[in-house]
Amino acid sequence: MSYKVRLEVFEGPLDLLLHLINRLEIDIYDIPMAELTQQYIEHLHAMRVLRLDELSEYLVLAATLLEIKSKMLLPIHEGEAFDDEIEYEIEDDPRDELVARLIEYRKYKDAAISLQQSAEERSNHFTKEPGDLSVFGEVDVTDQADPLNVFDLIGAFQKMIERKRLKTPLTASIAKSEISVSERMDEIMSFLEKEGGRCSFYTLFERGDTASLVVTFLSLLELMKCNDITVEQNNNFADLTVMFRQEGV
Amino acid sequence: MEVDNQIVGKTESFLFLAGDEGLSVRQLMALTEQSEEQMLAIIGQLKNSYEQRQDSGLTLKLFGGSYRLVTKAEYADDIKKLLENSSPKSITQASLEVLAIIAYQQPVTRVEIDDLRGVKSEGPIHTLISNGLIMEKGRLEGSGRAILYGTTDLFLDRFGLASLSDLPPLMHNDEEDVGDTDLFMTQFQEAFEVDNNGGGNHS
Amino acid sequence: MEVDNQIVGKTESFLFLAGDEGLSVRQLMALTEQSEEQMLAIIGQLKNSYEQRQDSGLTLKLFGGSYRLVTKAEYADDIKKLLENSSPKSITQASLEVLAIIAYQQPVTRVEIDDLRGVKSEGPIHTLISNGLIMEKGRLEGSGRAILYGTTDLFLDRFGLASLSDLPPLMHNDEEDVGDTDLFMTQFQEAFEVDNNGGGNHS
Repeated sequence: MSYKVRLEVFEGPLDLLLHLINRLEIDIYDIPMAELTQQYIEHLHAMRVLRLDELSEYLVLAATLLEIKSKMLLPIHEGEAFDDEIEYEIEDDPRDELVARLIEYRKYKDAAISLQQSAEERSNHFTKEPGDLSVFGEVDVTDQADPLNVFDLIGAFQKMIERKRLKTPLTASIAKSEISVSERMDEIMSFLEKEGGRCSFYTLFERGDTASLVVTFLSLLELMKCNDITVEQNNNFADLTVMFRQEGV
Repeated sequence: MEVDNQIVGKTESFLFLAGDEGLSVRQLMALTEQSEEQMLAIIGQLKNSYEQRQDSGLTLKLFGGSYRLVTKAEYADDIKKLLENSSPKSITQASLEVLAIIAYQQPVTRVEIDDLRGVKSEGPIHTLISNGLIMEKGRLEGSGRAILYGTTDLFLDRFGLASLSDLPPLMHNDEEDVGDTDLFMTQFQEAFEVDNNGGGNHS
Repeated sequence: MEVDNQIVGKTESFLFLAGDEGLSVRQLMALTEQSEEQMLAIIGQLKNSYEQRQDSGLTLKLFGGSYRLVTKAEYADDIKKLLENSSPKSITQASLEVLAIIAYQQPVTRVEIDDLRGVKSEGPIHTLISNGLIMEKGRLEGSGRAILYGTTDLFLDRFGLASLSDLPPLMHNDEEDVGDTDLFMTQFQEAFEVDNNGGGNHS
């Protein structure tokens, strides 16, 4: 008999067993142990490349399979006449425990598939980050009544990553192909106006991809050349300040 | 129920500002000073407005106990096109299995999960914790004081569930099912409308 | 001008996602592949929809060259209530995000935090400092001498952590990561992999 060497990743020995049962088209409630055990062990040979600790779990099940197989080989039926007595068979079938485990495992494997589907449906709906409420007033939050734990932190972090994923392409990458130096120059001037005529050099570079940062930089150079703005540094290593150029300076 | 347009508008503006955080019925009730019954009528009217307005790109969904304004599913492809170079978090089959077990069995210990799967689940559990989908929900009494795991609100949100009772029922393995795997699979497929590219035997 | 409802909806969904940043006519044209004339007609129709819908809390405004979906001015007073009362989750969320970054990345500068979040974090940082959860942990060498932030003992106390090494690892290596967070996550992992096993034990 030949078998194909497959290196599929199984989520454990039960998963492999379910796979074999499906592939062999055998009845999960009436497993031909000899055939299944042989297939299972052949797979183990093919999977030897796996890490040893993973393999050990597969070997435990292999031992169980062999044990069941050998039990079934033993002549447990004293009188042939009672062969088709169902009660007797159900109670004593050495496969029962394995079948129960497989069925239980399959329930969750199926549930995992349905979960994945609902996640896919969910991913068709996008939402925005919360609005900037600071424009409506200033309030100091973090209510002490609300107990926090590290899992809140992790949740917050995950949400942030998702937001960043959504946000970057909508604003930054579109800006990349669209914004010109002259447009950015206008933006910088109106930003400066909003900031009362001066702002930190770095605040102008707070967002955007490399291309738009370059556009910003070029715009600053252009504005300096036109004598619209001036850049100041109070002392070595201090932050650069960008400001409107004063009349008569 | 008669609904005050002013309050519907107010509700919409709150939901808009809350964004992906969403607001629970309870929070909305407090903010708008409405009864639960009134609030649900308002939410109903908002949803209705979005569906009826032919040119609306938004709709209202309940995920993890919070209502959220979201974009309509029909625009998903257009939006996804923009997100090309930043793929969403993917989750491995192993993590998904562990997540399913925790979702249905919570609170549950690692050993119970391992037993069900027949394989160690430490890696997937760590991944799920760091993805914010599961969390510690206390400790088991007695020796060892094993950690009990449960799902988070973020799980409900990411998997589009209003609450845990929204989870599709697990398949039973009672007597009727015995010997009839075909029926089992058909039911499963009907329930979740698996598209049949090898859906039945997930090999 | 005749306007396609589908494209109006798409435009609304894009404007919604852009949030406080808004989108310029030029960006909207690129996103929806419309001419300027068409785009202006679409914007006109959207504005119209918001005005006509009696129960709408939203409207469309042009600020500094960008169109933004905003809440109607008449609800401004109510929104202050959202700030003050009933769990202003959105703010806590921002603070939590910043706190998470500081906890895992400390010592870290504001610019690094801003980069990670894609928004300014000055407000949350102030809040966290005044709440005693974070503090200055020195200055960066070199130009600017930016402030380095780190967490306080109160942080550990409030989050029930014995030490920083009790923070659960943020990412496990059997998952595919999001593009540019990759390196970031790997660093975390390296930093916290050490006490992977003892990770949960803060009983």
